[in-house]
Amino acid sequence: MAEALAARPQYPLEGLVAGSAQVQITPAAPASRLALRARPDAVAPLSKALAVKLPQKPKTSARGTAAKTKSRQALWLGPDEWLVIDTDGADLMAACQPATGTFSAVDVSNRNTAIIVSGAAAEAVISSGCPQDLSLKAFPVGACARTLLGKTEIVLLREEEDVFRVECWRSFSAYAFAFLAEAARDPMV
Amino acid sequence: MLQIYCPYCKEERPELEFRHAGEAHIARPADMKSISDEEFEGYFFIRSNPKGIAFERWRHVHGCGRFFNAARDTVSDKFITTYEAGEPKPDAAELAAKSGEADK
Amino acid sequence: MSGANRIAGAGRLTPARTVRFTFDGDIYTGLEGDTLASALIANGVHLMGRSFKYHRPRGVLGAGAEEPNALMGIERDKARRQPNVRATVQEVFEGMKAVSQNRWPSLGFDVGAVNDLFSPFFAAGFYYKTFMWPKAAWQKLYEPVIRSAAGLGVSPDEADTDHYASRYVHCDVLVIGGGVSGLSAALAAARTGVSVIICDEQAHPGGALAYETGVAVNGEPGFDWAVETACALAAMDNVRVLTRTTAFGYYAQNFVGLAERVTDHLADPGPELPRERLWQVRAKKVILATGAIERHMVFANNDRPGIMLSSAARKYLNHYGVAVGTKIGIYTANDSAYETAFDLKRAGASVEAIVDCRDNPGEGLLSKAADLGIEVLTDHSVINTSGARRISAMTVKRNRGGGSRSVAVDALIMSAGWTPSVHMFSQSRGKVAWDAETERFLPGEYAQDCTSVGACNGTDELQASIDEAVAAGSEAAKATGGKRAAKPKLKGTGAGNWSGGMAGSTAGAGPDTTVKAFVDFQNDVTAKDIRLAVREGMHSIEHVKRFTTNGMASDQGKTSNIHGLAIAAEALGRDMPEVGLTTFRPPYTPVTFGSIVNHGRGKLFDPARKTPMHGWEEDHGAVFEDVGQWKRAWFYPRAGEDMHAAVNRECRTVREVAGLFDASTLGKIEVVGPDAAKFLDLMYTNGWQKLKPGRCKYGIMLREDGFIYDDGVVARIAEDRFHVTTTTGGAPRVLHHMEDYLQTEFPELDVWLTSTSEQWAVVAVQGPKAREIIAPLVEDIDLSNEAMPHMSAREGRICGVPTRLFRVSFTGEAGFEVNVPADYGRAVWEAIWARAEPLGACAYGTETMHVLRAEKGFIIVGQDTDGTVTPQDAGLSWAIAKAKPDFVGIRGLMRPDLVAEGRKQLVGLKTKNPKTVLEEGAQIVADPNQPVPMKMLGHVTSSYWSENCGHSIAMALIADGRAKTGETLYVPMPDRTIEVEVTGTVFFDEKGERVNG
Amino acid sequence: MRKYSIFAVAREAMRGHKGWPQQWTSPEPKKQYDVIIVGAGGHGLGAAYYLAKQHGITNVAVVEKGWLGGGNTGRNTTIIRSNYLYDESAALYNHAMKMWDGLSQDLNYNVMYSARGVMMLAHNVHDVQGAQRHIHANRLNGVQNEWLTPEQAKEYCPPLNISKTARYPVMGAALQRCGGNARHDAVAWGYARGAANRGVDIIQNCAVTGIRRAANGAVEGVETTRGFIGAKKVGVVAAGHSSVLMEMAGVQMPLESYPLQALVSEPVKPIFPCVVMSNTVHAYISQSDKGELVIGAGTDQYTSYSQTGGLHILTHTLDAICEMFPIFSRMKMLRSWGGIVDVTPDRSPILAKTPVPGLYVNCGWGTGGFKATPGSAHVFAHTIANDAPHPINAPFTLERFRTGRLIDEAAAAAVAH
Repeated sequence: MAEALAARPQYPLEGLVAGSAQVQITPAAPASRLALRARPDAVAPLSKALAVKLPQKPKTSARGTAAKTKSRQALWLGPDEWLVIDTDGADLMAACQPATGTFSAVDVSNRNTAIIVSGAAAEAVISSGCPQDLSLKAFPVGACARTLLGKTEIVLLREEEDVFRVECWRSFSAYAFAFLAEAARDPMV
Repeated sequence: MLQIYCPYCKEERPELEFRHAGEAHIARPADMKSISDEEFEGYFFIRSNPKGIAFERWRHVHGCGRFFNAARDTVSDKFITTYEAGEPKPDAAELAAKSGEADK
Repeated sequence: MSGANRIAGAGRLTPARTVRFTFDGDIYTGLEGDTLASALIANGVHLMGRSFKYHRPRGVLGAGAEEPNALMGIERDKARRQPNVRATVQEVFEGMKAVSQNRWPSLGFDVGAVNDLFSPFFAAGFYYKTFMWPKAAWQKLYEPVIRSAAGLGVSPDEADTDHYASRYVHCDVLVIGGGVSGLSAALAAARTGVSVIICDEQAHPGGALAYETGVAVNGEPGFDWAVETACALAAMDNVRVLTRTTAFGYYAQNFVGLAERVTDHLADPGPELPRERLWQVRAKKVILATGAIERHMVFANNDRPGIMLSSAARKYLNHYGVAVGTKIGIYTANDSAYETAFDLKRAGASVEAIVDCRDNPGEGLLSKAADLGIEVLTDHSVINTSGARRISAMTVKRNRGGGSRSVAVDALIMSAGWTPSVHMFSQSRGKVAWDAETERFLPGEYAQDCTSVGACNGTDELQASIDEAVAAGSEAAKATGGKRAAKPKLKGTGAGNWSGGMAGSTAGAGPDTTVKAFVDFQNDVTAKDIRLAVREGMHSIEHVKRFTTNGMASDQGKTSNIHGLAIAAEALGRDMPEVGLTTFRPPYTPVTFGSIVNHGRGKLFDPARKTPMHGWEEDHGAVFEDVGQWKRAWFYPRAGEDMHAAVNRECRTVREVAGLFDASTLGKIEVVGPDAAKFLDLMYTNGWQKLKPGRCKYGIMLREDGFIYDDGVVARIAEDRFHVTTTTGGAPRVLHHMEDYLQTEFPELDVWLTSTSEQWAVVAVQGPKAREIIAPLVEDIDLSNEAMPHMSAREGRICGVPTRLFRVSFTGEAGFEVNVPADYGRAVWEAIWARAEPLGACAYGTETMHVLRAEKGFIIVGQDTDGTVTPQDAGLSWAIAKAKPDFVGIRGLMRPDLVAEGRKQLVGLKTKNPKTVLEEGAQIVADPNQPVPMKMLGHVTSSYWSENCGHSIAMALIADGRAKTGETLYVPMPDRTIEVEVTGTVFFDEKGERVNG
Repeated sequence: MRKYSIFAVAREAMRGHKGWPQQWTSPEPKKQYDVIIVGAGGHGLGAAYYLAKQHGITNVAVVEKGWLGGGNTGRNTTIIRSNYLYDESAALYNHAMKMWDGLSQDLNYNVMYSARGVMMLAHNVHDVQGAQRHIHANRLNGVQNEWLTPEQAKEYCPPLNISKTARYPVMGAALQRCGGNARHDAVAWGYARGAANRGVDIIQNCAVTGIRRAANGAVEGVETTRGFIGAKKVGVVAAGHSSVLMEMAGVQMPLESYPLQALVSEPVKPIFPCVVMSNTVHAYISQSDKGELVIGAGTDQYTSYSQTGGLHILTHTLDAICEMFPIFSRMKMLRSWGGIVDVTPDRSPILAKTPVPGLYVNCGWGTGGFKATPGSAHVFAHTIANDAPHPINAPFTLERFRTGRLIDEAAAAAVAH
């Protein structure tokens, strides 16, 4: 019965593309996500359970090292807060179940969605609406932060020199995508 | 747009990421139920609103999400210091001296 | 041929590269690189505009951003019409259409010029003294006349079709100004590897080097050096060179706004290029190299077309190759005008005389003039001019005694000296200081991390400017982490002398009180106006400014402020610094709204938040309403239905069968941690410790002052996990409010808050057949009344996906709220709909939701409460846990006025005529026949036609309302008075049996 | 006092305007006055004027730190309206509204009160409910206010975008026809001239540095940068700086001071016939007699005495303007500036006696004090003269923050201009 009933998911931004010769703006593939909050006593157990070391330094992220957690990244968002993203869609709630200590794990896989901005003009395009310093010096590869894009909050992760992951809440994603597309009209880098 | 040093993110970030959250170091009375009307007025409505160094709360709402405290000169809008919530209130006179030096 | 006044061999433009444009319909030819002003002068056109008040004919005064006179409309098409464009800044392009402004019927013959004849009546501030009788005439007669005479250009009347771009950028060193000082500073900084931005408002770098043709840097002609240096800088990875880019605002902590004009000079920019680009720069160091602005001489009729600044005439000649006249008069208090005279003479113009109001011009100038055969009249003044639409003669007189003589000229070049451009410095909140020796304001005390170099710093000498700039550039680089690098070696030679000058009116400006010696050209402020202001008691320079409007025109007093101050100081018998300077306010030059707004227009004005089911709702004909940023389905009209009919049908269907409602926009907060219940105890009036996992409860949240802040159903998912719901509009502020208390008042509690508003899509299924509809889709959950009674919550699966299923009701019917991960929202909705539709259920919108909850007396926070309502007022005393020692709002509730008798209380109202539906917001009185102002008892908060009750229903906040139950009150409307009876708030199913199914 | 009239102007025109007397003088402060008003803005000068004119108290000094009319009076966007929700507010602002009509004649100074109408837009159901509530309450309070459909709103203000596809479509508007604008400088100057000519000393460039109190706590006068000036009654009318001044008398205030910015565009020919405000899209706009679009919105978020503010606030203001009036996207911002507004917790003013005998305070007008100027000045003068409030300002006490008897216009509107 469950099979017959299985509902088909519908992702925000499905099928959209935008950009120019200098920048590509595409929706990211679905991923599982965890909003993780923890007291210090739980950081090590959670790192172990998730097989990704929860970063302690502001504006940094870490990637899983094990073969099956390479798809997993933990983003420092605050002194006791991380966003864990698994692009393979692993069950992160289950993964952190065994961890000891005081913490809060909340599944936000569907709350967020992501846009990938890549290409030579990626930084310039995001800088049209993000007031942070995104130069490589200030925002190197692996850097991440909750910040703003125009009138919406985002979590920004620099995955490569010219590749950014823009995480936002799903109902803001149409705005964020349109904003980036509009910014990409400006051919200047 | 101000540039604000977040004591949790440990760097300066643009004001747009922050929300001002009123005067700092006004502790919520522990025994709220038993305070007088005057005390409640003092706690909830009266504000020092100084022209000069103000102690105030900010939240890095579009950043790390933390509330923290700041000492800022309300005449120049310059931040003298920011510090984590729960830390003791710095001495205003010392800060004023410090900010005077910084200007030189 | 690009104009009769174009001089072969002069200037830097290429004769072959012509462009055709029109001015007031006439076709002209200019050269690529021309400004509109240079192209028109080349064609012998000097009359370019009319002044604000007297409609006097005006030509160009300057050659740059300081221009007060030559303002025009530029029109690409109807939607892209730009008023008040400075002809001295606007570059010509092929096919450009320029039109003059503030004249009727034509620029040459302007009826408004009659004002000039009546100017004695229109002295400064005259309007404060008259137009008061009869009283009504101000608005009906005088004001409309004044308004239509005022204003300059014509606003566009179609939406702008251009777009605008934006960039935030951070740099180590921002250099404002691309003249010799700015370039030198940028070069010094750039070599160390720090990030540098240099901007200049002009189309080309070089600043004054564009006309100071005698200058050489390292032996190379100055302008060539500037262009090469700018190119070299632009080629460096760490440098950004921005031309046509005005630094317009200097804000706190070295935050500087730059406006770049991207396409205004292009004939066919194409749709992709933004018209302008806003740069918001955060710089560690700012170097101000903003130069100086030349002042005009203040004397009688100093405003005729053909009278202009010396530096402007020189730029027209040396950069654009245009002679501003053939018979030139010079009137100066400054040495630099001599160079203009010499250049013009060498170019073949006849220089009739140099009139110098000083005794002793700078060294060597007199002999040089003699060599060129130019007559110099020292200690002389120009006391008047003549000429209708262009100057034809100047009247010259020795300063002390002697007669006057008239000299025929077709251009008069003037210079009263140079005003250091301290605008940006002053905007940075630095304090200017008066330099008594050179009689000018210079940067004094700095407020931000910036340095001024060159002319804006009062450094007149070329090499000194360069040295100062190089030092500043190196210093700034060092302070921002630059590597060691050799300082550029720059040797400047051949500069003319810029010293000397005067501020205020000259002999030719009065003391006569009828002479029009203009101080502020655009606003028609004359020396006598300023004296009048002082005479009338305006002793503060700010009063003088406001009374005369001096310096308040679109040029913001770039040429007039110092003169105005000097004249006021003289009239007051005080020194200039004592009288003080008016504040420099941003922007430096006017900035397009579109540029400031950039992307935030049209669909990017504000995010439109849509739920996962939005597409389905659209497909099914929903009409949407805006609730905060959300688009919510309001009602679903079927063919032929209006809102009323649709809502009636939806209301009936839900109670008779069932309905589906998209509740996804409700705020949701996951409260997790061992102290979760303890924390909720503090945040809500209710008690939470005893709520069992799997159960729900309605919670009320107060502010500390005791007034209702928000409400919602809270489900306990586990011992340490609650699923809190908030109102749609309240979601962000409720989370902020809770975070505030958690982080700063109760940080010891082990609990965290996570917004899950968008994690869950919520399908509310309400009505007698709700269970029947969803039952076959649900796994692992027993939906029976016994297993899952009203106000319970279960986790399980629906349609194969995980769900948090709540048995809750905001309609009074038995119902469920199905929470599913948002990606599955639409699919689950469709699956439920597929079951519901055949059973006769409907989809319903927010309006029906409002009616159904009102039938049950459930409140909507923000509609039935407004920030002044306590739980007791709203009839929700039961929700306050009496035994709790503390919760937010506990003390506020105890304040005298909150426990006083006679507070407004929420009650129900029934109209005597059941068909009458009250207006929401209507006021209620006890005596409808009392005179105005009436004593109002309260107002209608919610009011609907209730199809299910068969009569109208309403809720109202009424003073002492519950005690008035059964009484008749009145709602006075403009056309009638409606009788109402005070009732309880529950209109339907008073016993509340239906929720149990 | 030399009477202003068309005839006087004509006469002066013939002789080069040489005969105009000073509108006000700049006297040295005397040792003692009956009343000292601290702050020479519209409210303070007006209070002095009414003390002299209506209460016969002419031994009055108005002490001003800078130049008269240079604070919020000279920095605001001059919107006048009285369609407030609560009875107390409606009475106060409508008192002012009645005085605006005829103020030019009373002062013999053209303050250019122009009843061109203030239209407040509704963009959603909640706005409509709020507007209707105001309109009904206003009607029964004798205050003008009427509902317009989007089409009627467009007719009243042709540049308005009423497209249904706008992000926040206009669902209607509340119009107060007697609302409008006046010339801010003229209000200050007219009151200054009227007061000065009735014997009031206006002392500019004189900052109050202390408020001296006798042993019994009562006010004795003010310390200033020009020495001590005595008076048994002192009225503090120093918008923005009220907390600072009241602190000098040991009174702590429920106030916070915020920067409020405004801007004007370059002048253009008449295009905008009225005042339009929107709380939801968040901006307001009118066109001055000079032709400038006069635009403003909310305050910066932090407290400040700097009289400056951030560019991002102007960005939000202008994007709201371009949303409501897309035709203005090519207009240019000519000048922007900031004022300091002191804001009370309930967004209603304090116009009252204080715990200190002889000390009176008029403050807390937030972003909307200009419109109340004549009414506020009038009842404040009454309060000082009688040592008791006028019935109209009786509810606007300091004590209401203790009792909870607030006049919460903040709850009724997001921005109370």
